[in-house]
Amino acid sequence: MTSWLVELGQSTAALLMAPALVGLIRWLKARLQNRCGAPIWQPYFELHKLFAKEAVVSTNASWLFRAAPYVVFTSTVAITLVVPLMLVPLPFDGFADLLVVVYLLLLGTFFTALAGLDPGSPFGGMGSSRGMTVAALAEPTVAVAIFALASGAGSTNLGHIASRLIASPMAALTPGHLLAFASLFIVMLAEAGRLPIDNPATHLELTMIHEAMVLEYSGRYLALVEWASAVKLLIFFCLLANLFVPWGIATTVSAPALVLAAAALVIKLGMLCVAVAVLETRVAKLRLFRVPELLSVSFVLALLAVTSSFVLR
Amino acid sequence: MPLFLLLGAPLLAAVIALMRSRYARLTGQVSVWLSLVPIGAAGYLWREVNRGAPVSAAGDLVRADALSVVLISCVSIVAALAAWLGPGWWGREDLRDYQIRRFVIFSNLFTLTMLAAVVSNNVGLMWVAIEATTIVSAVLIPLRLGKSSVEASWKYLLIGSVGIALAFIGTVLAYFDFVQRAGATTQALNWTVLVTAAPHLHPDVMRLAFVFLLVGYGTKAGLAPMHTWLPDAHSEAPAPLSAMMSGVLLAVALYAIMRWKTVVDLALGTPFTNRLLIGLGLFSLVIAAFSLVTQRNYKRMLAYSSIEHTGLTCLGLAFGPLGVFAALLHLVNHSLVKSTMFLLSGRLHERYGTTNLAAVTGLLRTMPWTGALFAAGMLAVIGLPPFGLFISEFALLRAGFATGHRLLAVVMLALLVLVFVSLLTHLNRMLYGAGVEGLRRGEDHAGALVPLALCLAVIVALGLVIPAPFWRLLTMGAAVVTR
Amino acid sequence: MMAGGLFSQLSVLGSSLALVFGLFVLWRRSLGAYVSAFAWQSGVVAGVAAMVAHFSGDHALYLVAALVFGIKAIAIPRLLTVMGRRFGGDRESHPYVNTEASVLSAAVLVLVAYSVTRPVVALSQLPTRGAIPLAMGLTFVSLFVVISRKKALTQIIGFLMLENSIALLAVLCTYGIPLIVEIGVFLDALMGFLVMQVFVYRIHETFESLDVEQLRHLKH
Amino acid sequence: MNAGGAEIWLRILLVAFPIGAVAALVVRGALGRAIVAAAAAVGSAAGFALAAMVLGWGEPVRGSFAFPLAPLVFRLDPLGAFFLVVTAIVGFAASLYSFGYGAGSPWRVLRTTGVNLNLLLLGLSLQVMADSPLTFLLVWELMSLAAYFLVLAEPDEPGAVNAATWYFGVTHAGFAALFAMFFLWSGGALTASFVELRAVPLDGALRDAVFLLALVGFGTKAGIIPLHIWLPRAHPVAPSHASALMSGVVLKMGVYGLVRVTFDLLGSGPAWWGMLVLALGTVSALLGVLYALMQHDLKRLLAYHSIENIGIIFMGLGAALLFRTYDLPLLSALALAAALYHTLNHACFKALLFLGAGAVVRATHTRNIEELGGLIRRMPRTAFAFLIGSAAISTLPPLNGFASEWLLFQSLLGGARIPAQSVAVLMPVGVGLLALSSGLAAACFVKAFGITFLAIPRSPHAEAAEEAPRSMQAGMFLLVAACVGLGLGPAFVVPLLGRLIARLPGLEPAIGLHAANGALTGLPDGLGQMSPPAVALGLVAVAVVVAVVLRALAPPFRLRRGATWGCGRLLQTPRMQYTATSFAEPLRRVFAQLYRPTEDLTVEVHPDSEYFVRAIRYESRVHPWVERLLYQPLLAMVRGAGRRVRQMQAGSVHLYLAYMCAALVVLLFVARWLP
Repeated sequence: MTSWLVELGQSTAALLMAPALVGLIRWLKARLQNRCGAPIWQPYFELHKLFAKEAVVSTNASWLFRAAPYVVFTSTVAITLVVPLMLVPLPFDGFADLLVVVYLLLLGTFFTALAGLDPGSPFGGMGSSRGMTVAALAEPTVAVAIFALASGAGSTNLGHIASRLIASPMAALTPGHLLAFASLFIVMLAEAGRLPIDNPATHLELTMIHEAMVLEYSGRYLALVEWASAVKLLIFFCLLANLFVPWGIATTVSAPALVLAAAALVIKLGMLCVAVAVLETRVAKLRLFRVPELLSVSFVLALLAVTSSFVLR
Repeated sequence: MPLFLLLGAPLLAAVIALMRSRYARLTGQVSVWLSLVPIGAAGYLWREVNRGAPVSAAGDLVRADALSVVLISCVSIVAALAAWLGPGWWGREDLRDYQIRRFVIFSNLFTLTMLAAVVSNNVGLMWVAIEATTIVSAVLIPLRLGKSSVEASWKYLLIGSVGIALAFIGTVLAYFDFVQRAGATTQALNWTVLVTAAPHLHPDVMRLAFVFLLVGYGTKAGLAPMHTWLPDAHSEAPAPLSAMMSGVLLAVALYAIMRWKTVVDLALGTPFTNRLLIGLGLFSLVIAAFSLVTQRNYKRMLAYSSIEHTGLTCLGLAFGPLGVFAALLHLVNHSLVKSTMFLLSGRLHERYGTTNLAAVTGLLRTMPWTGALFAAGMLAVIGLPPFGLFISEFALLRAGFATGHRLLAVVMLALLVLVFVSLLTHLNRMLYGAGVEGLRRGEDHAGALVPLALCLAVIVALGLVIPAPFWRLLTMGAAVVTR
Repeated sequence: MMAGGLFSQLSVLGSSLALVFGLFVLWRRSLGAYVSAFAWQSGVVAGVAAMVAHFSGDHALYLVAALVFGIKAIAIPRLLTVMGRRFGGDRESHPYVNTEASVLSAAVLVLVAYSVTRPVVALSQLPTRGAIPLAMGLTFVSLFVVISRKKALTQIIGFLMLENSIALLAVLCTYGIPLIVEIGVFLDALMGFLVMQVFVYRIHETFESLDVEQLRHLKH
Repeated sequence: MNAGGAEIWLRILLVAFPIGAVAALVVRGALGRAIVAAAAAVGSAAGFALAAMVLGWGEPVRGSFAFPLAPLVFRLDPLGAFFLVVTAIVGFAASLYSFGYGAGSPWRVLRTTGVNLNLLLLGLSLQVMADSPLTFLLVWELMSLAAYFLVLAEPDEPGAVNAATWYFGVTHAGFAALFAMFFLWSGGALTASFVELRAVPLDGALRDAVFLLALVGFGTKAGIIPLHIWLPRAHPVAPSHASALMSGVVLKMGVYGLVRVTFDLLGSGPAWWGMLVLALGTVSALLGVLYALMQHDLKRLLAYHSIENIGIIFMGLGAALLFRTYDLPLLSALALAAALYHTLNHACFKALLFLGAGAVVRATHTRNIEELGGLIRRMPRTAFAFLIGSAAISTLPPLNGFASEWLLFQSLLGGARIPAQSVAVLMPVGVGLLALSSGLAAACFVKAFGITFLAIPRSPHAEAAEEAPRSMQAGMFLLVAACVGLGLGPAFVVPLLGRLIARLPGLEPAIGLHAANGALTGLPDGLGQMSPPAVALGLVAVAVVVAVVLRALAPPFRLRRGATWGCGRLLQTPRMQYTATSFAEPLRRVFAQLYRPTEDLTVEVHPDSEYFVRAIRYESRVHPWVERLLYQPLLAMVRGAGRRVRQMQAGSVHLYLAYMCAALVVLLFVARWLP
């Protein structure tokens, strides 16, 4: 029973924590660029402002345009119910596995892209075209990375994977594991729309992908979309953190363990934020047609991960 | 008695036409009615033979066993069809009376000779009759005198006569062998006598004889590479005649080959004849299949498909008892469908005034019923269910596999696919499309289509069920060949 | 025995004569020569038939001899000469195979005939067996004529020679086939010739020539 | 017939379809359409009932009719019954749809369509019951014939005749392959039933030959690359409910045949069988979707997606064969179950999409999506149905496409258990490409749905569009329900499949394919678990919570309609919108190596200086190179051979006589040394 509470609690926490993640990355980037930067809480202010504003919807747009933000937000939030944050195994583990997570994310992208096409603006079309391209090209990497994890842990359920690793912590350092981590990291950059694939900060017409898709959104719709993307980022971070280095995650429902787990989670997320921030300050955005090369690299990494796990078995 | 009715009716019709130089139409109608007599006779003979006893007359000179009856039925039915759609019944504006008269005379003589060939027990007389078919039909080909029809008939006459002469050499050699064994008798050339003596005949001479016979009768049957006259003659002849030639003349020639195959097999076992038949049959199949790929003339297309089916039948004869049965079934189906197709092509020619494939478009619009029947017939020719040819080709190939000719059967299947595709392409090109400018639409004297539709209905019926008596007849016929 | 020896020698002589008349066609050009060669050949065949009738005592063969002589040696040559007078103009000037090659290939064909008829000769006990290959040779030679000569009339003559050779073969192998068949064969031969003659006229009136070479519009 | 209950349904089925066919010939007008549709619907329903009984009670239904050569033998076992269900569902929807669809089309078209629709349904239903080679081949050919005439229903459509010819030609080639297969196998015997074939001992080479012939024969019917050439031609030109049947069900007969032969009758084989099928499947899946991306013709696009999904199904079959070779029966059963499940699912959503496309084409008289747009407002119900179909084919949870692909993923993940490492490493590649094709499918359907239904109409056709009549909507929404139901109910379907797979020789452990309390498990011994109902429930719950929370906490919602912003553009015209071509452009560039597009760029410059460009013309075409490399040379070869053979008939009578004599001499000498 308490585990159910923990489950709901942690996903609520995730939901509330997500904007801070974005804020943290922005702040770190600013510091790295010798700007003082906006406070970490800035995204919350933005969300609050957007919720208060009235939404302007194109006369061309249909019901789908207005439904899409809810679909995206809902699917993303639903995922947080099965992602291991602080506690494994979760009671919901049996209901959805890693594949479900991936395809729920695809569901979000699918509707975002449709919404991008709906108002009939060329930028929206451009955005959805590019967005779907990137999403499609990211799929195989994800799948193979899952293959690597699953063949290691004997299951595609996140809880099992994590608890297997906890059982034998050193398995986290096998080459297959590390390669899979690298590939999934690249995919994270692509899916969450970070540099060098996409620049969340830009509104330069010809370079934007995700921003172009949601260009026509305003008010509450925009708020939901932004929030959802923040949650998406968090989900990827959690996956990277807790599937590959699940150290410190609680296996029993006890206050000290949970506190420890929370602390561990915060530390890991912080490290990932730093990594992303550093990366984003170091690298420039890739040309769109260089992106497939990067993704193919990640695909190869994932394949290597699997094969090495075969060889080593 | 039925045998004499069989031979008498066409003779009578010819004689009447010969006597009455005027009222050509009338004589034509008379010959139509008379053409029903042989069908009746065939039915009677069928009943007799199914009782188990061959019918013979004139001192065993004419004799009808199961095999003959199969051919008799085909010949008489196709002859009736041809007479019905011939120039006699539906007056043709474009034909003069003397032409109609000539047609009536010689088409009946043609029927007579073919019937005589299949009922004569004496292989010498059989040869005489088959030689005569060449002559009478060659006269009829240039009914409308034209460069190409004269050319076609000259080629047909020359090649046919030379070929059949070779068959006579074969006959003489066989007779010589027989005489060496049993001394000269007038009965010697009687098939029944030959068969009884066959096991003692001298193998080497029989080999020689069979080669001559195969080349000779194969020429008439349109086996490659002696087939060359066939596309010309069949495409240039008036439709009813080409129907008879393609429908039954080939069958009659094959009948002669079957008769001799029996004798030779008794003398030196089946493998020899089978190998020769497979060789020629496969070669015919190949030639026909590839000639059909880029064919530009729909009557020649039908002619080549006849060559293809002759080849198939030939291969069937080499596939043991199963194969012979299938071959006979295929022979019957092919006679019906191919004669129908040629008669329909005659209607096409009347309307479009050309035999050029490219010039015929929108057939279904121009002549709905003719077009529909043509399409159905063509689907039957390429061996689709529910038509009879599906069953017979199925049985043929199956016999091929059963007798261990695996590779051969696979090759046959491939060639049949090739034929299927080419014929289907040509057919679709004819059926659909806008149609020709300024061409009259609708059917004229659609009544003529009734018997053709009936014919196709029979083929469909044969594709769904083979009646017991027919089955029995075919089995007995096959037994005659593979005794 | 003497008679047998004479019989066989005569038969060989007769058939070789027939063969020679066949070869005759290969190196002459004019129609008249062809006709006379054919007439002589038919005469020889009739003679051989009569001789066989005499030696074997099979009197039906006298009738056959008479038929051959009457129809092939007299009637048909008449008709041919009539046509010859009409179309005599065009000679067999350019055959497919020139004379030398023709004669050589004829020789080869005779050899082929020898090898082909080996089993027959081996089986036969008749005194006429030595002549059988010659008759077969004549068959091949006349086939060669039909193939290699361009004029319709020449082809007809080749065909008639083919029939002669077959008649000869029948007589030599088996002392004649049953009479009824024989008669039927003759009827066919006659009808065939008549029809061919009709076609010669037609060809001439549609193509203004007897050159069969022109008859090649029907292709593929 | 045994089994009283089922017999009645079989009788109804055997009577209803012919009635429909005859009615189509004789009755005109709305009444005629009604009778035809009703007959087809009743027949399909009867088929469904029959199949349900057989599936439920596992006992096969038998029957036989007299026929030339050998009696026709019919026997419906659970495997066949499963495919009969596929036929029945799509057939029922299509027949409902056909009533409204036929309104307004000319009598000739109606007649052909009505007759052949019923005959096709009859053929499909009998195909899965055929129990002897003769029966199987006969029904096979009749089925092809009906489909052929459906393709030819509107012969004046450009390309229709050509497509029909291609279709029938290739199909007949496949028929020949099957013929050879069966009789090589039985040694020419007319086996009385398939079971006898199982007993026939085959040596290695012959078994391989049989397998390859089966693969070719059934592959042509299923339309796997490179035997697919007829499919994108034939499916678009047929009337849409016919296309739905052909894409949804007729292709599946190839799958059925392959399962029947390789799993039921032929028995386990070497590893390369499975690898070959897996490879073919993967190639078909990837190339299929890639070519689909390049299409502007809505129905052609769907046709290419059929190739993709058939490829996915074949991947399942191939994996199953591999696992069976390596004696992993449970995994093999799982892969087979995935393939069969995807067969059913693809039938549902592909039929749905074709029906939707048909509604669009009927309303706008064009199949070119570049001329469409904004239909979601004019035909909202059709749009919704099409959206569901698109989501399903894009494997989005919780719809049916996802359920079956999840199973397939699970079975492929199990590939790690294959002992031979060289084979095992192929599995992740397969997984990756499967994921890629599903991702590309999603992209493709964003394009298809977005360009067709969203934004502003791009042509007057699209502006004038009207919603489809009720009967057509009924057909579509039936399939929508099927898509959702099958998406939520794998826990019900998979044990069923497990039971029928367990009847196949060597796959008895399949009975272990259970589904614990609504959750779908990859395997009894782990390897992942998920529960579509739970996922759906979770989504709904979250949505409710979100809605409640927003209502409670967020400030009141205000909405204003305005012109599209588009970074501050003032005027918006349809021509400014993204087109399907431009949508697919990035992927076309990424996969240029695979497409090998033909491009030509002509720049017209000012005479004075090439820096002043007057006009730029750029043209690029994507032509499937499989055709260029395989079929064009083949055709050229055959034509050349034909021409060479025709040289024989040169016209000279002397030549002809020479042939004869040559034949004579040759045969004379052959006869010498022939035994």
